[in-house]
Amino acid sequence: MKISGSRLLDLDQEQCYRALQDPSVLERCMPGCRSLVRVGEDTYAMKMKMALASISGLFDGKVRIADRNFPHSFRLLVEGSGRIGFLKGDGLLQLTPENGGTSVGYEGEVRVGGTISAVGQRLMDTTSKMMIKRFFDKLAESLTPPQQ
Amino acid sequence: METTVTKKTERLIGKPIRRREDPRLITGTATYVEDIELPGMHYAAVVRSPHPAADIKGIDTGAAEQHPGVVAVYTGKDIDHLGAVPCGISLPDLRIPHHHLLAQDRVYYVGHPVAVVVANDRYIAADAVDLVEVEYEPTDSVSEPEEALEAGAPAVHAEWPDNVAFTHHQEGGDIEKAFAEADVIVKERIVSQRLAPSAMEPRGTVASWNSGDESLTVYSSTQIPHILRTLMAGVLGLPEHKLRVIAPEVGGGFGSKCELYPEEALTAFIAMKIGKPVKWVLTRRDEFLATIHGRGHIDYYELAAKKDGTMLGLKVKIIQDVGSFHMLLTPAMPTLSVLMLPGLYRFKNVHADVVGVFTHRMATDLYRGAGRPEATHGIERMVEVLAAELGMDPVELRTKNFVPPSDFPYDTPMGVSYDSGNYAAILEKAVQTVGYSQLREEQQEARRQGRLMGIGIATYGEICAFGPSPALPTGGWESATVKIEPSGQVTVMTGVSPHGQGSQTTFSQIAADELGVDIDDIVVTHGDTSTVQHGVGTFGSRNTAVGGTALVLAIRELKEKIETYGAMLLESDDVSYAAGVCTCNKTGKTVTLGEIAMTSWTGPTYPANTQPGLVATNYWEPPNFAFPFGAHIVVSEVDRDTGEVAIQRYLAVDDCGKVINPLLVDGQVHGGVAQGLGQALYEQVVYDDTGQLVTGEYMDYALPKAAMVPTIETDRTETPSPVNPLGVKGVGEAGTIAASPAVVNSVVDALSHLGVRHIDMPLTPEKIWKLVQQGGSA
Amino acid sequence: MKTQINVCINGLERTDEVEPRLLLIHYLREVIGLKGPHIGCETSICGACTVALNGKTVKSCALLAVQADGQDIVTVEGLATNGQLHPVQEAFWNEHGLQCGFCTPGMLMTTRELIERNPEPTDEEIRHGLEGNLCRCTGYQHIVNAVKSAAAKVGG
Amino acid sequence: MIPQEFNYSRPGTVQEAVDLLADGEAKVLAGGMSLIPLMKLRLSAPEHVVDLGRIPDLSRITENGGSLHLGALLTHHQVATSALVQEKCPLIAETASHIGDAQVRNMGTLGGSAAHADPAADYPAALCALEAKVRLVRRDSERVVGIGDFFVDALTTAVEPEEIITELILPVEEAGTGVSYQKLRQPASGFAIVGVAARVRKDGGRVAMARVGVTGLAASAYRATGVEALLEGSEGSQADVAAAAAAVDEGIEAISDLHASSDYRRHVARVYTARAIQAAL
Repeated sequence: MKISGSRLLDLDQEQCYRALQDPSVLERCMPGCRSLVRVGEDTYAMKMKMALASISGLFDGKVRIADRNFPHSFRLLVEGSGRIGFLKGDGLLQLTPENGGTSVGYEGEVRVGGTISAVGQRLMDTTSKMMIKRFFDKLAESLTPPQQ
Repeated sequence: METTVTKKTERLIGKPIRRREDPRLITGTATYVEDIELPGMHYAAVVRSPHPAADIKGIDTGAAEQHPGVVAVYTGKDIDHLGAVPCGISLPDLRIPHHHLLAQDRVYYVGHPVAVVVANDRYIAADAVDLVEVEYEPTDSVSEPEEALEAGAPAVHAEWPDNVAFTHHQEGGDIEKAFAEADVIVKERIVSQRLAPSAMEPRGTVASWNSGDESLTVYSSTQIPHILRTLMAGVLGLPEHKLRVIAPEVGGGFGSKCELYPEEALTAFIAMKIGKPVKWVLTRRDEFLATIHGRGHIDYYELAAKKDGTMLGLKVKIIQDVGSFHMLLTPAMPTLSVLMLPGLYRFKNVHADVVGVFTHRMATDLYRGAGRPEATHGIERMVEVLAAELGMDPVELRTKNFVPPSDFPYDTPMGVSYDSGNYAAILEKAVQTVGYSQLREEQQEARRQGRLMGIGIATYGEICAFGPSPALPTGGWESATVKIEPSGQVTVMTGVSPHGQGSQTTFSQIAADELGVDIDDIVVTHGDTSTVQHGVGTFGSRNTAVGGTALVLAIRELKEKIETYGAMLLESDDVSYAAGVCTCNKTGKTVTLGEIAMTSWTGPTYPANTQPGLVATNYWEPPNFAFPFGAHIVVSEVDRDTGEVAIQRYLAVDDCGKVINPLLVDGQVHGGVAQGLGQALYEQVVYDDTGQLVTGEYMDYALPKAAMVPTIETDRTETPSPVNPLGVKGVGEAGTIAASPAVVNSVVDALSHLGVRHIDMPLTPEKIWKLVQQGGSA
Repeated sequence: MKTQINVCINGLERTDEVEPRLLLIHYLREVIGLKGPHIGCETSICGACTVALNGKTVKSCALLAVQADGQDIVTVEGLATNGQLHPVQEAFWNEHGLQCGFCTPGMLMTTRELIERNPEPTDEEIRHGLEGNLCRCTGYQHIVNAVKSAAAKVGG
Repeated sequence: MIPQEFNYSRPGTVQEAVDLLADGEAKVLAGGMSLIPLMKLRLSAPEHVVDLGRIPDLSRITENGGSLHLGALLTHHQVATSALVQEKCPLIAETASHIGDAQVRNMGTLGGSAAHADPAADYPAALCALEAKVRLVRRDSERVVGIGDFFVDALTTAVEPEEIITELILPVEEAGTGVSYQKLRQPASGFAIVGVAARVRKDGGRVAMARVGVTGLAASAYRATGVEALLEGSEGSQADVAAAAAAVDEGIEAISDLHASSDYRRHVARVYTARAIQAAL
């Protein structure tokens, strides 16, 4: 399944680039991420609990950052597998300055297999969009100091 | 002497009597595989691959094995000494990959069995499946057959990088000449999508090992108990006479239970290993993943004709999506299509090329119609395309090209011989019944109002009543044993293995008439290899035509013996048997069948050169297939705004030869039509572009519900088959074969004035809406 | 942790200790031994498992046995009384409303409720009323005929 | 297909129920029509299930000050067939009769369906058109949430883990209001590919009130306020309806799945919106 979109963040391009690759930021913002541990150059082991109301599942996986082109673009590869199936995401993130902030464009592909794919097909499109939205919401929230 | 046989005069053949199977089925007392409970029963559950293609790097069964209640976990290495899942077809270039019961170092489709867990409770077995850790390294996969044929596509089996599973070529006449002489050539790419057979009872097996006499009893939801026994004995390396296979009540099959599945043999293997009875029943999700799919054709048609509509030649290229492994009859599906490519038409020149293609999907194999629906869909669509091209009425075009009644038996260019028929007459009957010319007027009026009304016609000819034996790897005969018990009651054992067809009823009707006894004095049994003589089974619309004939011939043989005994008891050399009574033609003295039967078993004396007992077995080998035919007409209306299709009328006029029980024949037609209509409008097995099965439950695979099927009107003509003494042909698959082109033709007809010539199935509202949009209609 | 349940099944009182996760269909089939209700899917689409719970049809594979505690259950085995087939059973038999029979127990239970709620259903009402029961064999035509015939018999 | 093990509680009162939920770890079971299939597929594996099925207070239907209060545990069948509901709030009764099938309607509940918030469920369209309010109760407090704040996203609502829905509060329909729920069914599941609920009242030849709720098109059900605004004040002619219906997908990110693309869904939403409004007028 192809995924694409963009999101405007209230940070300059370089800050944004660093934040998106900061494991502690990713750990906080990736929906369901329970832990992210560095296991190698640009590679992190991840434990996550995907939870969507009644639907939930534990996944063990990996996050990898590749094709760095500071501060313009990089590739984020996520994969996880658990009892209810597996998921694999491969996306190119492109950062461009816009209106004093940064527009983060993403384009990539998500592959899902196992039970979630066989019985949850009709929810896949909606839920992947929702997960991405949650990620950016969390990111925006965690990067913007609360207004007084 | 007391007798239980009453004199019977009423003939039952041709009567709509209600089924003898039903009392157990309507009271919940029938026994399906899942209902079998044996002391000490254990439960097996299968771990399946979530990947379409991956190397197995390791399997950790430790946690599962230690789970309380789990007795064993088996993986590929535990069964690599066992035989492969068999393919029974031979073709010159057939490539058969070794199909292990469990994956070895690679998986080849989503759902591929990787391990099996065994526990003393089904809930624990389900838990333990989740505890088996399999490490996969996914590799590239290919799921569309045409992509698999492209250079550089991932190889499903490394040894055959072109992904070609087999090729087949067949031709008759002179195709080049036909195309050279043609005024018009129409071409179309026609897809028959993958379908899930979807018997309501999921597959299942119970196996029980007796270590004392080293014998195995296997209950399986199968259409072919005897063949299953031979195959399973081979896979397990067990002497065949130590294996008893029982097909208990079977909840539908439609071809999908005409296999040896890996799980069936695994269940048996486990029962032998652990020395306890083992039950394994598929879930519906597993059923979608790991029961064979039907169809899976991409066909390229070219039809050559004269301006006046005379059809000259037909060229077809068939691409069959095989899946990753062959099952029992997989390669025969497209070759069966080839036999019926000409339909009911007098083509002299036909040319067919088949390529079977490996893909990373579950195997395809026989599903109701098996190869014939694809062929019929193709030719009946092409006739419509030609009619549109020539501006001819499709009824007229068909009638012009039908094989005429005077030409039977008719040898087709595909090398088969149509047994009997009157094709023009059945289409005429359908056209009259439905009021065709008036419907065309209504259609004109509808179009004036901006409504999209369509009239779809499909005629079909079907090859069924399988054998004869050269056509089948199993033998194409069928068997029957008839035994008159000492009390005069009749036991019939048939080698067919019905699972919803109602053969206990039709065979009782046949036996009652042939023997002249009351139907209540007849019991028909089947499906147990230790009590029933060897048999072939139920598929290819063969029960009545082949099994019923074996029954008739066994009874006829028995009647001679009855008369021999009658002659002895009546002390006459001139007796005749009829209606349950043997009569001396000189004195008029009589003796009943009951008295004869008792004497035959208990003596004290027997006729000279005659063995005790009234029992006869017949194995009947048919000399030819039978060829039922028919004409179905559908009236539909398309919602211009949304593309939804409403079927307003469905008329099925079929000729299945002599009818034994019209109630059951109608039932077969209705059920068949619903399945063909399901293919036309709703059903499709979908693998996404990463090889994942995304129609994995009834939430996404649309099996027709009552409100999605129209009222089905039926009518008949009756042209006896000369192939068998009953004159019957077969009706199990007819409806399915006719329905998909009839429905699609009606919808294409509704849109024809917008320039639409063909739509691939299923006709989803979205697909149709898009066509309406593109048609630029006002 | 097992839970005690008390149920009345086809007129007989039962008390059993069950795991909370035990599905009602497995309770009926494996604890009680009533094999009439069948399992055809797991997403409550097919309806082969249909039984009546306090007089209302439910899909027993989408219910926990503990949910049935204190309630009255009727399965296909409880339809006939004193050896006399229920009119719905009789109608399915007469009209050839079944072939392989696997969906039939559920069909019968749904039909019984359908004609109780609507004694004179039209074809369309019947087809909509049977939406929760899949049949792969009959094409539904004879089932519709059977429901009509049963309705006429019960009503008349 | 078998659920994982869990602990089970069956409270007899709302208070007992919310006490059990106070730690936020338990999952509420109402009719189970959504939850149990998910548990069988092991897509849901709660450790503690709190079954609300025996709380009599949750199955009441009361009329109070121009509102109809429907207990969360009312089954779809009860909602569809209650004479009071049919008279006072016919849209919810009509919608209930379109849900699932007879057996599912006998067991599935209003509150359960609302809480599950399936993007293709039928009720949410009607609840949006009715501007329903949802009463949420937790151990020490309760709140009433408007439907606009209730449906948050696909399968996501404002209900917190420690809360239960006790009732839905719907307006008693004013005389002269016409209602209709129209859906294009997904043939396999019976869910809506798109479903549209409409309430329309005319006064003096003009549309005085129009409410339109849509399900299936977006990640969660919504009120098509653009349609409403165009319709209100118009004469409600066929052209008015068509023009208004065309606004149904404005600003909406349409779902795409196996059964329908987002383009087709948008188109069908416009067609069915017009049909629902026409039927209601």
